[in-house]
Amino acid sequence: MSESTWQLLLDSLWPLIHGAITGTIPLALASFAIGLVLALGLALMRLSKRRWLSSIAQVYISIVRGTPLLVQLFVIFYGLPSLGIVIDPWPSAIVAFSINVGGYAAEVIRAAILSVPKGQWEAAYMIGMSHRRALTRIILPQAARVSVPPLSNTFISLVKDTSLASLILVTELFREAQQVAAFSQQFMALYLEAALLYWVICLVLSSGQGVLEKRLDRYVAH
Amino acid sequence: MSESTWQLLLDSLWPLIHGAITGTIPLALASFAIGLVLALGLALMRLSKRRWLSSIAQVYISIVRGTPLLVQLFVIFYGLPSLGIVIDPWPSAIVAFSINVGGYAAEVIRAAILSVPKGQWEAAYMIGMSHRRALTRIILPQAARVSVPPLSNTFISLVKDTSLASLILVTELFREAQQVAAFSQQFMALYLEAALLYWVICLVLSSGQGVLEKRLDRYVAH
Amino acid sequence: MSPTDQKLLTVRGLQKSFGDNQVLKSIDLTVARGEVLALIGPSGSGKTTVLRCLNGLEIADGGTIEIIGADDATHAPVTIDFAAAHGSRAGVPKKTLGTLRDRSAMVFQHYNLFPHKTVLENVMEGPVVVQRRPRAEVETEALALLERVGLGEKRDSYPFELSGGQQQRVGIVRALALRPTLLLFDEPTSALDPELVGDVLRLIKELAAEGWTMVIVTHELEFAREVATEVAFVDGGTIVEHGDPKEMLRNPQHERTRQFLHRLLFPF
Amino acid sequence: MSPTDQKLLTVRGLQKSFGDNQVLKSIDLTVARGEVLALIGPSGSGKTTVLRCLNGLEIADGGTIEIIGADDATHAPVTIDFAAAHGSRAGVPKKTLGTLRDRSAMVFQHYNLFPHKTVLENVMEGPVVVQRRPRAEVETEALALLERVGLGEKRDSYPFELSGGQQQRVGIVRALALRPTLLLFDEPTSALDPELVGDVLRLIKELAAEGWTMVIVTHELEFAREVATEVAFVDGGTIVEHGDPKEMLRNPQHERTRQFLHRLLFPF
Amino acid sequence: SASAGDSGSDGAAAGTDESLSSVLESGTLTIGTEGTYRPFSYHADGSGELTGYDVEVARAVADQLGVEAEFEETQWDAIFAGLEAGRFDTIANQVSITPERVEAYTFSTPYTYSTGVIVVPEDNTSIASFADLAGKTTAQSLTSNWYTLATESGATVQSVEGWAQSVALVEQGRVDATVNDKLTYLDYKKQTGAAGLKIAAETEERSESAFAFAPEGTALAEAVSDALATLSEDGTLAAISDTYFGADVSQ
Ligand SMILES: Nc1ncnc2c1ncn2[C@@H]1O[C@H](COP(=O)(O)OP(=O)(O)OP(=O)(O)O)[C@@H](O)[C@H]1O
Ligand SMILES: Nc1ncnc2c1ncn2[C@@H]1O[C@H](COP(=O)(O)OP(=O)(O)OP(=O)(O)O)[C@@H](O)[C@H]1O
Ligand SMILES: [Mg+2]
Ligand SMILES: [Mg+2]
Repeated sequence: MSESTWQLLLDSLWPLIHGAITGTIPLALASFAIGLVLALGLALMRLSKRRWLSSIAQVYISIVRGTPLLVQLFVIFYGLPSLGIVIDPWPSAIVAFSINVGGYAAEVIRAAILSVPKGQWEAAYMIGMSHRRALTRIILPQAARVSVPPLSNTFISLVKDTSLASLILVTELFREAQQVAAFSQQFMALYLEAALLYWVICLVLSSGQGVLEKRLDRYVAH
Repeated sequence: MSESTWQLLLDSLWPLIHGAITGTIPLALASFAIGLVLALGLALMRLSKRRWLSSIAQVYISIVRGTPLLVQLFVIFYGLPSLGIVIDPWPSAIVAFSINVGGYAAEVIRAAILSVPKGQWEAAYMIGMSHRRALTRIILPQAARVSVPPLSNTFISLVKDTSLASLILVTELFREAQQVAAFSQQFMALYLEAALLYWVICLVLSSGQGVLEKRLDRYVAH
Repeated sequence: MSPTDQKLLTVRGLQKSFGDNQVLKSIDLTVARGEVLALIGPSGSGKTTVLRCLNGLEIADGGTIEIIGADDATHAPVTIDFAAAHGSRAGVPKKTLGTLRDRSAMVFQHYNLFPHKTVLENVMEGPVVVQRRPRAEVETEALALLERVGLGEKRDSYPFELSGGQQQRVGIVRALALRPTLLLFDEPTSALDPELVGDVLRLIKELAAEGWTMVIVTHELEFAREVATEVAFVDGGTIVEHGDPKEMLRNPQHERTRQFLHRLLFPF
Repeated sequence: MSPTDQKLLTVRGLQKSFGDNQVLKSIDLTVARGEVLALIGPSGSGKTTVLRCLNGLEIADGGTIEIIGADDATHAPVTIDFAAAHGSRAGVPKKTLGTLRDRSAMVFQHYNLFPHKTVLENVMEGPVVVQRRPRAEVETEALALLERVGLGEKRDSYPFELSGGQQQRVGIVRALALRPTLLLFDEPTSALDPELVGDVLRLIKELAAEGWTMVIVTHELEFAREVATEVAFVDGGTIVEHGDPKEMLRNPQHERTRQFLHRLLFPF
Repeated sequence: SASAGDSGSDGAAAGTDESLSSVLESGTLTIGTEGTYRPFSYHADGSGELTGYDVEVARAVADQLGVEAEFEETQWDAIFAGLEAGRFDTIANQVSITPERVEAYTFSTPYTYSTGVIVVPEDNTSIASFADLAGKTTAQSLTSNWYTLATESGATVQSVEGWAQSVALVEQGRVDATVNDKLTYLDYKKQTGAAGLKIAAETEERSESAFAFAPEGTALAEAVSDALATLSEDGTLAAISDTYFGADVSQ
């Protein structure tokens, strides 16, 4: 690569990092937090004995997982206004990503709940707990440990997917890269730089996962 | 929706389906097949006792999973030519998606291999098998069953991700939808129609997964 | 036979099916205060299912369970009529089911300790969180119980740090801390290393000597002979034969009982 | 003591550590043709590790294993000197390790049948795929063995369709079909329902009577007394005491052996 | 231009058209633009202020109207969808006036006059006119008027995200040519040297670019046209144009 390209990459580093800090990361964090709450509800619906509740959750999950995120973003941002619902870019992105995370994480949480041995439910009932209390005090804490690795995968996917938010006017890492690319006409170099930053973010997140797992392993190692 | 919109959706149904049949589906199938072979190799490298082999695989997987697929596509299609390697759209797409599937499926296969009880390795060694033979005749067949659900998730993601191939000149479902949308200015309707088609494809694939699981369950149910 | 009202536990005509599989055809049994009933029988005969019905973990399809409280003045007998409930959890009044659970406590074959809680937390969870007794009082009692089974030092350990025998002793303490009227044991030693079996059996024997009322599913015939006040042989969903342990184990009346005992006593 | 060259198996000074944990300090034992050696000892004392070393599943850090073939004319003794191998698999000649594996066959505590293969395929896998013997011949032999253990009808069943006792009998047949010189059993009945233990123990007893040479890790003292020709008590990584079963189980010489036996025989 | 005189008339009093009044009331004119289309709409130094010819013209127009200019950046593919969804009042992104678009949207008077050019590799001799595009492959942005022009000339069109990708494909020899605004090419050449590229042909007709509005946005369109007329007269447009092109493209 030429020297001027190196200079460009260096000059654009701060704008890209700025995009990550003010766009990518808060967007991912907010969507993940909301998505997780949604996912927990959906997972419990899926596990419910009431068929209709379970079916609703199943259809939701199926649609979210069966359609491209890009399309989901467009429907919310460009489609809802035709029904009179106009949402700003940031809320739109958060809604879309939360809905998406909800669908994916719901299956993770459901599987994690199912992976807790049945004997744990029985011991909880035996000491007199209600279903709800058994769930919150006994089952979910154990399911949490099991779901850390798959959920952190979901989170890492989300971080990368936030690049799609550039399509609905949210300024984040990838959008910054596109802007610099358009100005400098060096889009290859800029995209590689963006990729590198995404990679760094994911590496940091993965090591965070390791720490979290170690913390949780204190309680449930064999 | 107005009547003309319905007519448009009807008229565009065939182009979209055509895009799925000639683009989306063969692209997904080819990439998945190649990606799986790659993934198996990477998974075995990851499990190897030779540190350097394991490290190479780990770095590969980390990069693939830590960077947006969009960027990977661009690097292969627009970036490699600056190194004198010019690949046509279709091969480019297949290479990019295979590399991607390789990274994701490698972790799935690795986990599946690790999930086979250690006693199976020992029984295989006991009857005199070599490591390689134990792997192919005893471990992998059992790992296969375990990896069907996560691998079919990988495949479903791939099907949706093929929509990104439209960015490197491959005509598939989403590209067709964009074209019709561009000329009719009916983005919402067309994107929703595309989403519906993706959903249908994913539903069909999921039911295929169920059939496959049932077949494999013949052997390993408890 | 003594009149029913003197019995702590009375089970009449208990039935339970899983799908087409009628596991319990008609189980009748009574246990008086301070008695130890040992249930023996082949694998799959329904022993665990009986215990689970007694602890409200399973809702029977028919029959009745009556259990009286620890102190007759305050704990009136509670009776569940499963025929009326049609085998559905919704059919049993929640309060009645709650009382059944309160009055019985189970020790599981695989301990089923809560892996994310310390030994002390495992023991205190029920009394504090469910029964809402004062934490300080419960802690004193729990520690005393743990001391008694030789695990006072392990109060802050997690279950995975304990041997199987230690885990099972915690399981027993967890059940005792609930102050139940009736203790249920489901093969409490069959998951243990042979050398660790003794610790648990000795503890159960002590509890029996102290007058706890218990129902124990076990394959340890020696233990049943020595500790139980009554043995019942379960097979085909009914109690085929029951009686005094020493008498019955030596001289079973039914052919099926004879066969079963022979297989266990002379395996080769 | 008879000279080494008459023994089928000779183990001298066997050592094995896992990290800092020296599990086997120095194990010496010999087994003559047709003898049955029972290994007893507390949990974690290294009994399984000994068997695994004998089957080449574990590479010892030091000591030697010598095993002679079924027929002295064609099967020369093979000796592995682990000190020379420095505890690494690479240090042991592949062929020597292969011979060790060929001459011994193991029956596992948890059966470890191949779940994706039928009973017959489980038995034939080793002889056909590894030993490359003619399929038809192997099949005839495998079916005869299955008939013999009462499982001829189950030839096309998958393991999950069998009871534990049936699975373990298939495990034994799988080992026999390899035509080993030495049979190794690692607590073959401790994962079984008590009533199913008998079938497996009877089968092992028959094999002993037929003259098979075996090493059996077991907690069934009655069984050891009746079937074994020698008992060895393993503790702390060495063989503390060994001798005639009837003699040693009645009158152990070492305090540790005494304690262990007492715990097993009088648990409460 | 001719429409300038009409704008002050009673046309706006038709009653239902609130496009202008709502802008004046809110005090902001919301403008959709790519932000990645040099030199019309881009970020200074790649990450600084939004700027460019179209952006500055739009700012000047907003000034004239006495409102704040507020920019919404979006992709070209989504830009009309955004307009229709009411996310912005107008588009300032070199929207060429074409018959199809006139049917679907309302336009102001043009503020850019330019030609289209065919850009080919320097050693290409087979393309010398638009007619020569027949049977050739070009790379274009979907929905752009250049896409239409290339198609109508008989070319097979590969659609890409924008100019950068198009020119990369030409340079790599994967397509034969790309058709785009001459101004875009000249800017590219000024910046990178455009080594190995040349213009093979130029359209005879000049294309006209203008602000696009929703169909019912007539009043606002007319007010913007008035503002453009004023800016043209006082030389503001010419000055802006000079900054970006070194020539006046507004006439
Ligand atoms: N939740 C369930 N669903 C379906 N069948 C069940 C269920 N629980 C138990 N069964 C069946 O009921 C029968 C009796 O089971 P149960 O566990 O009570 O036997 P058991 O006497 O305790 O046997 P073991 O000695 O093996 O513990 C078995 O055939 C079992 O398969
Ligand atoms: N692969 C291994 N890695 C580390 N430690 C091991 C491994 N295998 C066994 N050990 C340790 O070696 C010791 C002996 O284990 P081994 O299984 O031989 O005992 P054992 O006598 O068979 O006990 P048990 O009666 O419980 O089966 C134990 O402390 C065990 O934790
Ligand atoms: Mg049971
Ligand atoms: Mg062992």
